[in-house]
Amino acid sequence: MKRLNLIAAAALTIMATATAMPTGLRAADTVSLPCVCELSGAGAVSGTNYRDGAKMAAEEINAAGGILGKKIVMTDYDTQSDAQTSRALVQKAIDAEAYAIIGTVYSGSTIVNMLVAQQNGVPQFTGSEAPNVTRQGNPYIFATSSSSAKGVPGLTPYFKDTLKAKKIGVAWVNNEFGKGGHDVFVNEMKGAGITVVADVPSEQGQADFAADVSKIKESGAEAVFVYLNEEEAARFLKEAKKQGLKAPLVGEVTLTSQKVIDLAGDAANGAYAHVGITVGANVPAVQEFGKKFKQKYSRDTDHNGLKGYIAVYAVKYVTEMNGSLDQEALAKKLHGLTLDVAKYPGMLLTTSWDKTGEMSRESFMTQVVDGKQKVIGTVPAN
Amino acid sequence: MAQFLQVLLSGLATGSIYALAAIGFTLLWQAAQTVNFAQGEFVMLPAFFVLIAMGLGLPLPVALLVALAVSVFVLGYLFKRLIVEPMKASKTGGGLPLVIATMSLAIFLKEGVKEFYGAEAQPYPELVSGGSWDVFGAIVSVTDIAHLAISLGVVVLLTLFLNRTRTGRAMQATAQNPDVAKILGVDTKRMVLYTFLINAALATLASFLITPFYLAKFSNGEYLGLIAFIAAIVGGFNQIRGALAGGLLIGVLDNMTATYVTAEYRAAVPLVLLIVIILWRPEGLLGTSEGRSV
Amino acid sequence: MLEVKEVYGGYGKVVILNGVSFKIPQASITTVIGPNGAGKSTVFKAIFGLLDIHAGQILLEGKDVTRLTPREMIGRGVTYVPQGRNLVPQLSVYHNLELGGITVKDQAMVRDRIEVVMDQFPALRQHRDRKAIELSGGQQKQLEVARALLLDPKLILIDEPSIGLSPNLVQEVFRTLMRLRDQGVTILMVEQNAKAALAMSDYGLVLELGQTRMHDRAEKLLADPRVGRLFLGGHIEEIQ
Amino acid sequence: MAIIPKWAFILVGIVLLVLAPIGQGNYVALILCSWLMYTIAAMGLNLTLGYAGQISLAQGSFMAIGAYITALLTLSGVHWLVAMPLAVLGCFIVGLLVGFPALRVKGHFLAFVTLAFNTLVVLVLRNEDWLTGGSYGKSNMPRPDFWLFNTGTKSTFLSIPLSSNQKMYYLCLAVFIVFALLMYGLIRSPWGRAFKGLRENPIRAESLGLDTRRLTLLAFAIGSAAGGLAGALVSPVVQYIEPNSFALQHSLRILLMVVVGGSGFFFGPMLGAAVVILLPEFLRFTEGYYLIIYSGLVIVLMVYSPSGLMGVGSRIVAAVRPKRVARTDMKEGAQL
Repeated sequence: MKRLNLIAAAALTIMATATAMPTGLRAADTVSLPCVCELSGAGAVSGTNYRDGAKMAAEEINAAGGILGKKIVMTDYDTQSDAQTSRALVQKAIDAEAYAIIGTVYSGSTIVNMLVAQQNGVPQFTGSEAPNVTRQGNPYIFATSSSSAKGVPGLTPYFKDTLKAKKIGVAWVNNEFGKGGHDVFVNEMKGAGITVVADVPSEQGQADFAADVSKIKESGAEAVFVYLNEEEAARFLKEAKKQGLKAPLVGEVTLTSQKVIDLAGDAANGAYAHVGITVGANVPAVQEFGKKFKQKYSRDTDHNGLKGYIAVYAVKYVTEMNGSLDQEALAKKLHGLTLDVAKYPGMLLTTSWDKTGEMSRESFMTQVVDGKQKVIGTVPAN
Repeated sequence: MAQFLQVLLSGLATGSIYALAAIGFTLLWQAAQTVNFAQGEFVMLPAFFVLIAMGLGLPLPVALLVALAVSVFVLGYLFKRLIVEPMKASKTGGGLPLVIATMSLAIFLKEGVKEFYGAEAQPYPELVSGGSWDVFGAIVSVTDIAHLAISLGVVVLLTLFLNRTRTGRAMQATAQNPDVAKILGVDTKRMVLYTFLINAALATLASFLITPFYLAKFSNGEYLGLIAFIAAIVGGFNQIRGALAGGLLIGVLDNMTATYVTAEYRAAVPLVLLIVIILWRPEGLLGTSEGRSV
Repeated sequence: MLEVKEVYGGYGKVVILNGVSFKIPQASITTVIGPNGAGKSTVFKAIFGLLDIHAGQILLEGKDVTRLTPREMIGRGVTYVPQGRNLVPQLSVYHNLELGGITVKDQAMVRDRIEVVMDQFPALRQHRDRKAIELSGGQQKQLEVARALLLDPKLILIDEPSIGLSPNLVQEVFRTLMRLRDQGVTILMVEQNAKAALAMSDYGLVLELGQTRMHDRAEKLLADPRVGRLFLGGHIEEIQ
Repeated sequence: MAIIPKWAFILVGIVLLVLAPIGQGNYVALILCSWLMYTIAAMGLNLTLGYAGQISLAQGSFMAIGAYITALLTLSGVHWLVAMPLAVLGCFIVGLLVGFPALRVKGHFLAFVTLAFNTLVVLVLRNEDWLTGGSYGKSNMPRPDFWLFNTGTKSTFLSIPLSSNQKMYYLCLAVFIVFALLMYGLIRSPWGRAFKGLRENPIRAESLGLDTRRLTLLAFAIGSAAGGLAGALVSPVVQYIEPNSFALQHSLRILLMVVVGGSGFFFGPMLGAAVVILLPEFLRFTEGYYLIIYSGLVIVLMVYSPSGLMGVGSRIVAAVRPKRVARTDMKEGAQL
């Protein structure tokens, strides 16, 4: 038996060595834009949309001649929604000569793997919206949508001037995504002189929102900020309807998304949300994108599809501005750059990046009316 | 007061569904010493059978029946026949390896649903819908009451079946003293099979009741499985009413904690309860130390 | 009445019985004795269909019953009371008795038989609705024997009935068995308390290493010094 | 087979392990690091499970405790060589505290208590932001500098370029070899034999005058300390830790490694960790299906060979040498 042990140990050492086969070298006439995304696990929906949006852009660009005449090669790396795996995969993608990294969407993953991209000087286009991603002073990270640090302040005038709320409740999911939004929001409210009377964290995947809604109801909040993932948002809306919560429910990005409307049914009617970019926006280019996406993948996308799409176009435009496949130049050029949609149609909306890689563009206030997301106002870029 | 009542009633309604999953868990433990770590997935899966059946154009009641039949076959018969039985037959397979096999089964079912149906949460039709009542300021929906009634009704029926019928008593004999059951001529294999089928049916019912709130999603089983497990141990691993009490207790306690104590640590409460029970009263609140012990 | 011919058997590949043979007549009590591991309980399991029989034959009233299942053996009028706890602890006395008739379709008959059996064991009638676990040790053993009698068997296989019982209760159990024999029931018993058991038996059977060593009238075995030395532990003390 | 002495196998194994990352990319080095780290954690669990017969579902949380202690200390400037033993000691003590009450009750209760403990640890790590950084976790832990061998930077050795990741691999390898030797010594010691006796026959062990509860507790605490050691490596290798990386599913994953490898076999965890960490690499081409295939394979393995891959190996050996057929089914039959 002991001998067997040893043989097994030796065999698997060989196996381990064999795993370590060198990965193929990049052919010089292509541009590698690996997509490191959540293709399985809890983040699979967001990650898959992000990837498919990016894929669609890559195919369009390749059909039109590629980047500087070179075709884009996009390889998938599935992080399984796990931070440590994502770190290893970003490393793997960089070992395989990535020009830029597309992904990841989970903030928890991006925080980890962006260090690797930074160490190797590879620009990275993340789908994450947690504000601390762009606050690390990492010159290689670029957001593809406004983080909650930009999005949430966009809501402040709405609460203050439109709803005229003095007391407010906040329901948020207690993970790095929710906590980021929550912290920004509470800070903003303090600045605006609005009291947060109910501060209710919930677990990711929580099913029973009876206690959460009841606490907000009891607190006498005049409006509620709902910062939850889609399923939880839908459950919250259902419970709010059941308990007859009258205060307006206002969210950031997710609350009026089609998914939440599908899941919550009529309970979603009347909910408000500030969205960075939405297929429902009254912008022909964006609506056109939504149609193309549906045609290609026979399903609707959320905003993550748009984010992946513009990430790849941004790489193309800026690289061609620089005239060479220079990673450092790409990163440098992006800081403080504005891509005007008139000149760069692939961006769908005029988009700018600041010195931290945070992005900014026109955004929208939406409301669910009769089971449809309706744009009720535009919030200018800040 | 209104808030207390609200939270209490909501907790009972949710807890009653936990109880269904916990009872199945307890039954399997008693009859086949199987700690089923895939119990949560057993609750997750039937909802997708309903969605598939409805996707084929069947009306809801028919789809429910089809899903029930398929679940009982797959999660009851096939589970026993293909996994538990061969492992029980081998010398070392009954303990830890079976635990590992059910854990792997949980991943298998979860990932299978994700790949073949989709990763996104799906809307799911309500079994019972209707208005709501105002009870001393608390809003109670007809659905909540129906859940509570259905769960309690099933528990009563199940208890009656086990105590008042010969087959039920033969099942008890098989669980409590299988060797004797065998020499008395009880068809123990069949009784164990019945237990697996009942477990699958209970999980399916829990699935029908809870999915309208949970929404159908491949990952639903993770939390449910853990709760069923905790409810079963807290209530008493060898008692049906123990599992019922455990489920209700956790449903209520979860909401009460979130409302009055701490929302950050709400998930900790069932776990702390679990540890306290194990150290203080390992047979569970309503469990008996006689018969099979854990 | 029962004939065991050259039976070899065990669990899977492990052989425990190495050609056991014996014959017992109707309406008799036979006690099986032998050292630990001799295969005493195993013989019972072989007869009752709980063992892999590799070779040999078991005849009941001249008919081949080798490799029948427990259920079928019950159908042929054989019951088995194994060693140790044989009750369903959480069921009532009545329901434990009823389980003795689980193989029978005719419920009315089972109910009648329960009444008959309870007449023989008045203590059980008294505790009819209590859980089996709540009975005293002696009452539990009575319940087991009573349940074995439920279907009016021809042959009872009873393993170590005296374990855990006080001497008075042992005598009571033995008296019950003798009464049954007088009613025409055949009894095959394994008993650690060999001396007392042989004293009330008609025949004795000595097993060793899965084979029959001796088979004779009980009083002859009791008188045999070899048996005394080997198995009737009490003798050693007497010698000392 | 008997001609080759067993130290030769070990030597060949070590040489292969030393050569493994050379000429490979950073990714491979990282994967190999995580293989060794998980092997250490799994070997610790193997002591609790395979030798003392107790199921623990908290190995992930001990990795967490080890990783957080190391992270907090190294971030505040303490050298890794000091932080690591403190992390190990910390886990040993916590292991004693958790195991002591849980082992008072028999059966699977340690499994249930550790299951709850694991989730509680994750909750505390997430909610106590002031210490642990909450759900943002801790990042940028320094890689240790051993003066002549600074794992934080690139350098060349005998004209072989070594990246920081490759150096971390050698650190992991060194820790692993020392750890394996200590474990081997422990299992060979009277204590180790007592552990084995405990698993095979607790009643007999007790009758021989062994204090079974104390031994089990000790096995559990040592196993937990090994989890802490693995955590002490995670901190500088991954340079980012957050509560969810140590959730219950990771404990289950470690348990899976032990059982798939074959619990109670000394090298089982190494094989099990290889299967859990490396197999997904081989199955990557199956894309989303690999978890399905993988979990399906584990089920089949458990049904076919409950004693894991090592058990499959011994079955093959048994088939080649039929006289070694074990007396199967005896135990089960004897219960009737």
